[in-house]
Amino acid sequence: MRARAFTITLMALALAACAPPAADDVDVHRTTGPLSIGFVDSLSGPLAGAGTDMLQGARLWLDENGGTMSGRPVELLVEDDHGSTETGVQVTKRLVEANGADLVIGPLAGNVGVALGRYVTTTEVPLVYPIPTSDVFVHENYPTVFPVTGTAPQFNAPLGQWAVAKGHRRVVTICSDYAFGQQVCGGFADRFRAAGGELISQIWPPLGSSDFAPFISQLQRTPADAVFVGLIGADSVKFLKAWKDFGMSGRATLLGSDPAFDQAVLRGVGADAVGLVSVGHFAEGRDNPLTRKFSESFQRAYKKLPSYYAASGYLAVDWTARAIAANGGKVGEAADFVRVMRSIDYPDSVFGPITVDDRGQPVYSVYLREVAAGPGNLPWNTVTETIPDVGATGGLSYDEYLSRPIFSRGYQGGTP
Amino acid sequence: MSTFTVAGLAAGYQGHPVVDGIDLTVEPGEAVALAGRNGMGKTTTLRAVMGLAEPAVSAGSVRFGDVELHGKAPHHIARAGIGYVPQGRRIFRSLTVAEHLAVVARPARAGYEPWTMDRVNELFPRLAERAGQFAGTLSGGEQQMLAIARALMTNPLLVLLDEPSEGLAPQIVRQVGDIIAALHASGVGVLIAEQDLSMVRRVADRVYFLDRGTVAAQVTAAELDAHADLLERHLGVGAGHA
Amino acid sequence: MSGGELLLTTFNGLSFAGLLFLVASGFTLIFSLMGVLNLAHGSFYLWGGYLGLVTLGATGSWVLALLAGALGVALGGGVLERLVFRRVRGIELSEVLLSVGISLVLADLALAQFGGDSLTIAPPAALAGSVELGGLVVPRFRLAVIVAAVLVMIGLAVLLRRTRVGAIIRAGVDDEEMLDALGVNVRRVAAAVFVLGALLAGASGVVGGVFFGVYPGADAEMLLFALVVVVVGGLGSLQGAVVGSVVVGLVYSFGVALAPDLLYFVLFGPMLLVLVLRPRGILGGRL
Amino acid sequence: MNMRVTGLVVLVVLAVLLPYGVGEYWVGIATEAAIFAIVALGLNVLMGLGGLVSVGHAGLFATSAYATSLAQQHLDLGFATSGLFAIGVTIAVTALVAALAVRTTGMYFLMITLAVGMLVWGLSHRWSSLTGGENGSVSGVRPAGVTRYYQYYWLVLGVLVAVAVVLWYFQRSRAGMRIRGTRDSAARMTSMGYSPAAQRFVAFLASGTVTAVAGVLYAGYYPVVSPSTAHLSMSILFMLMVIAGGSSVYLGPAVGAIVLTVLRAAVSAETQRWATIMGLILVAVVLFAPDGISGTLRGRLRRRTAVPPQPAREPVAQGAR
Repeated sequence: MRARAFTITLMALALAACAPPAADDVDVHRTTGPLSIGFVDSLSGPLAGAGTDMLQGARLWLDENGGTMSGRPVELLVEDDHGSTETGVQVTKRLVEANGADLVIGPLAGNVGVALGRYVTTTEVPLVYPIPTSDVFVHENYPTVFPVTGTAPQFNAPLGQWAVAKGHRRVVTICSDYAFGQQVCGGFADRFRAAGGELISQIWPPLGSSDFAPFISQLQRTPADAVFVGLIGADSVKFLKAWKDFGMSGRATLLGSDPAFDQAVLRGVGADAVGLVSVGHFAEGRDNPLTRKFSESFQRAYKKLPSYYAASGYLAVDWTARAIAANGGKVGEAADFVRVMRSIDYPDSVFGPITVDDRGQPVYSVYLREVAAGPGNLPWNTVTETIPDVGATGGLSYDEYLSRPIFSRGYQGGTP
Repeated sequence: MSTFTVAGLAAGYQGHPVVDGIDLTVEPGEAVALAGRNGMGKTTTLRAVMGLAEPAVSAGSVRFGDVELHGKAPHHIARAGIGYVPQGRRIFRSLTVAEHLAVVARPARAGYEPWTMDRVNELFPRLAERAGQFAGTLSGGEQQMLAIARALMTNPLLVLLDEPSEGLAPQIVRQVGDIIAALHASGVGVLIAEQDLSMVRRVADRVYFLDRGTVAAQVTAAELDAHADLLERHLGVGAGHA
Repeated sequence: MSGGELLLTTFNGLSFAGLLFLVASGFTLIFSLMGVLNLAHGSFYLWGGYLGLVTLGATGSWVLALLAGALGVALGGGVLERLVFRRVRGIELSEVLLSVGISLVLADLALAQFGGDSLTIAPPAALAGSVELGGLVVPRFRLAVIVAAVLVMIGLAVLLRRTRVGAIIRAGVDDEEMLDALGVNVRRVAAAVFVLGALLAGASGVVGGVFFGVYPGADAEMLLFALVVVVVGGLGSLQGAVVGSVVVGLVYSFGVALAPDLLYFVLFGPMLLVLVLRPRGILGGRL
Repeated sequence: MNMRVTGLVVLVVLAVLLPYGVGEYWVGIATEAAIFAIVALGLNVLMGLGGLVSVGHAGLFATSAYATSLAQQHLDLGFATSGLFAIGVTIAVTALVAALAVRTTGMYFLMITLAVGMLVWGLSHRWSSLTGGENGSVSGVRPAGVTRYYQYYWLVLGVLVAVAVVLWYFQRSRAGMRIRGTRDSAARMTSMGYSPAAQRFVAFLASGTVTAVAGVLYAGYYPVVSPSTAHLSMSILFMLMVIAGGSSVYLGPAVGAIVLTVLRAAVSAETQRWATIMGLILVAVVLFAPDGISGTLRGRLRRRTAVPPQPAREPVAQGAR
C-alpha cells in the first residue's frame, strides 16, 4: 500500500514536471475598460500617519478627475504593507499575480521599496514610486521603476551648503538609524562638509525610539551651533517635545530634513512648531496657485493640511495619468511606460517645476522652509528661499556620484 | 447546626479513583474521627468535601442539613459553616498572625457564641503573644494552632481537621488535642482525619476506619479498646501500646 | 561623559523608571495573584493614553483626562475579566493566549479609531516647562512623574501591607486554594486585582502620552519594558517592580547614551541572564 | 490506517496538481503555507509533544533565513550549501537557547523564549552592517532547475512531506516517547532514571532543526529577509497555527498553518483588520475549541461514530501549569 502510494505520488510529480502550468496573461495593451492600479502603502505600523496622507493625496486626484484616466475608469486597489517588507512583497505579488494590476504605485517605507524594486523587475509591471527612494535606485537604475519624487539624499544636500552659508559651521546630526534616515543624513552631511562645515558628531536613534531624553542629554553640552534633524513621523514629534522640555530652545538652531518638520509631524506638535526651519521639495504654504489650490482642496476633503506624503501621492497619480494619456491610453510594456514617464516635464506642479535628467531621475526645486501660522492658525511650512534644479547627485557628475558607495551609516559622504 | 452527611462520595486524581462510596455522618456538636493509614483516602475525603479542584469528585453528595454542598465553590462551602484545617497547616507565610485571623473573619451565626479575636486569643495565648509576627517564623506547633484559630475565625459549625498531629512533638500533640477537645466542648462539631491513636482517643466520640477508599468499620470511642484488630489493621498499633 | 551629562542621564533614567514603575506595578500585581502574564497590559496602557487624549481634547481638564484613562481602562479590564478571562481562570496558558488575542484586537481597534499619527498629550499647565535644579535643566513633568511613582509605590505598599484587602491579596498570592477554602471569594479578589492592574495601566497611559506621545506600537514597546522590569526585579513582587524599574530605567538611559547599537542586548541580555540564573528574579516571590 | 494513508496520498497528489488549477499568486500562497506548515510541525514537537510553549520560534526561523541569505552573499554559497550552513548555524543557536531554557517549564520557559526571540529581532534590526537592518538582506536564491514558481512550490511541498514523515517516526520513537513522558510527568521520568531537562533539550533541538529547514526555504521564497521575519508577531502567528490547528492531532498544526495562511491572504485582500481577526480567532480557539480545528473535528467524528471519547486533556495547557 505504501509503496503504491509512493509510486502514485512520484508519477504525479513526474507528470507535473513534464507539463508546466501555463502562465496567465494580462493584456496590458488594452485601451478600453477599467485601469487597475495597485496602491501599496503603509496604513498601519509606525508610518501609518504618513501612509494615510499618501493615500488621501491619491484619492484627492481621482476625486478631482472623476476617477478616470484617459477616459478609463480607475480601479485603485489599495494594499497595506504595515511597514513590513514581507507584507509589502506579499500584497504586491497579489496585485500583480492575482489581481492583474496594470501598474503599481508605491510604497511608502524605504525598506519595502528596496524589496519591491527587486521584485517588480521580475514581472511585467511598472512600479511608480511616489516617495523619495533609497539611493539604491539611482545606482541600480531599474528600467521599470520610476522614482516620482527623487531620492532621500537629494533634497537634503542643499541644506548642507545653506547651513555653512548662514554661519552654522559646527553641526551635530540626529537621524533615524535605518536606511532612509541614513541617506537623508548622508545627503546633508556630504554637502555640509564639502562646503567647509565641521560635523561634530552623529547621533543615531533607532526608528521608533521610546524616549528621546537620553539623546537630548548628549546634545545639551554640545558646542554645535546647529542640529540637523533627520527623524521621521512620531520620532520627530517626540524629539521636538523633549527638545522643548529640556529647555534646549535657543541653545542651538534646529535644521530640519524634509520629513522632520513635515505636516505629518507639525500636526502632532501644534503651535510650538512655529519658527522651525527645514528644507524640502514641498511646502504646503508655498505661495503658488497650484500649491494653494491643492492645500485648500486637501484641507476641505480631509480636515487637515497636506503633508509631502499627501502631495507625493497626488503627484504620483497625476504623473501616471499623464503618462497613460501620452501612451495612447494604455500602460503597455513596463519599460516603455517608464520611458514615457521619464519624458514628461512639469513646468509647474504642487511641488514646483520638475524636469527629468538623462538618467531618468527627476530634478526639483528645493525650498528652505519656515513654519508659520497658517489657515485656522495651524502651523504650516512657508518658503523663505528657493534653490532651483536640484538633482539626485548633489551637484556631482553621475560618473563621480556612481563611483561612490550608497549612503549608509558607515558612509556619510566625502571621498571614501 | 444540622446533621452533616456524606453519602456515596467517590473522588480521585486525574482519573485515578482514590475514594469510592464513602458514607459518614456527623451529628450536631459531635466529634468524629476518620482513622486510617496513609494513602487510605482521609485527605482525599476532606478535600472532596471542601470542593477543592483536585480531587475531582465523580459521585456522591455532601449535605449540611438540607443544603447540598457538592458542586459548590470552596468559599461557599466554607461559608455554609465548615471550617478547614488542612494537612500541613498551609499558613500564609507573608501574613502576620493577626492578619491571618482578620483576613478570614466571618460574621457570627445565630445561636452560637461568636469567635472573635479576643476569644481566639484567649484559647491560644501563644498566638496572642505573636500577633505581629509573620506566620512563616512560627514553630510547627504554633503554626498548627494558627491553622485552627484561622478556621475558627470563620465561625464554623463543623471543623474539618486533617492530621493535626502530623510532624509535631508528643507534648505539642497533647496541647493540640486539648484545644480540639475544648472546641468540641464549646459545641462546635469536629471531623478529624488522624492516624495518631492518642489524638483519636482524646478527641473523638465516634471513629470511622478508612481502608482503600471505603469505610471499613465504625465504632464509638467507648468501644475502641474492644477492637484491637481494627487498631492493629488500620492504625498499625497493638492495643497494648495504647 | 561629563559630570552634567552624567547627572542628566541619571535623571532621565530615573524619570523613565518612574513611568516604568507605573506600568509594571499593575503588571506584576496581576502576575502575582494569577501567575499569569497579562500580555494585554500594553494595550491597556495604549487605550489609557487615547482615552486621556480624547477627554483632554473634549474637556480641557487634565484631571478628567487622567480619570478617564484610568477608570475607562479599569472598566474595560473589568468587563474583559468577567466575560473572557474568568472562563479559563486557573489554566495559565489559556489565560496568556487570551491576553495575546485581546492585545491584538485592542491595538488594531485603536489604529482603526485613532489612526497612525503620533499624538501627544499636553501636560497640565502647572507641570509644563522646565526648572533648573543645581545647574541642570529638567522638565517639570518628568520630575512630577518621579514624585507620582513614589506616591503610587507608597500607596500600593500601604494597601498591601496595612489593609485587610491587602492582606487578602497577599494571602491569595501565598495560597489561593486555602484562602478559598476559608470562605474568601478568591475569584472576586482576582477580578479586583485585575481591575486595579488595568487602572494603573490606564493611568500610566495618560502619563506616558505626555512623556512619549500616543501612537500605534507604544503598546508593544511598553509591554516589553514592563516584562523586562518584572523579570529583572522579580516576578510578582512590588519591591521587585521598584528595583526592576530603576535598573531598567538607568540601563536604558545610559545604554542609549553609550552603546545605542547594543540596546537590545543591554535590555534583553540581563533579562535572559536573570531568567536562567534566578528565575524568580532578583527579589522574586513576595508582594 | 490504510484508509488514512490513502487519504493523505490523495491529498498530496491534489497538492502536487495545484499549479494546474490556480494561478501564480495562489501557488505562491500555497508555497508559503507549506513553509509555515513545516514550522508548525516543528514547533509542535515542543508544544504538543513536549508541553512547552515557545513564543520565540520566529527568532530561530529568522536565524536560519538570515544565515542562508548571508552565506549566499558573503561566502558565495549556492542554495544547497548555504541551506546546510544555515541549518548548522540554527542548530547551534537552538542548542544554546535550549541549554538555557530546558531547566524551566511553563511561564518561565515562555519568557526565556520570548527574550531570545526579541534578541534575534533586535540584532536583525540593529546590527545593520551584517543584516542590512530595516532594509533586510537580499535573498531569493533558488536551486538551479527549480527557479519557476511552481517548481519551487513542488520542492517545498516535497520537503513538507518528508518532514511530516520523519517527525511521525520521531514522535513514535523512544526519544519521542521520553519527551511525551516528561511532559506528562517529569517526576516519573526522573524516577525512571531519565533527566527531564535532557528530554526537553532533545525536543527543542528537533524543533529547532525543522524550523531551520523552513527558514532556508523561506529565504528562497522571498526576495528579501527582513527583521519582521523575527518579530514577536511572527512567533505569535506560529503559535496560533499550532493551537488553532490542534496540537493533539499529528497533522493539526500543518492544517492550522495552511488554514491561517490562506485565510490571511483571503482576508487581507478584503479588509485591513487582519490583526483583529487573528486576535478574535485566538480568543475563540482558546474559549471554544481548545483542541483546535482538527482536534475538535476529530472529537465530533469520534462522537458520531460512537467510539468512546478520549479522556479530556488540554494538550497545550498542560505544560504551562
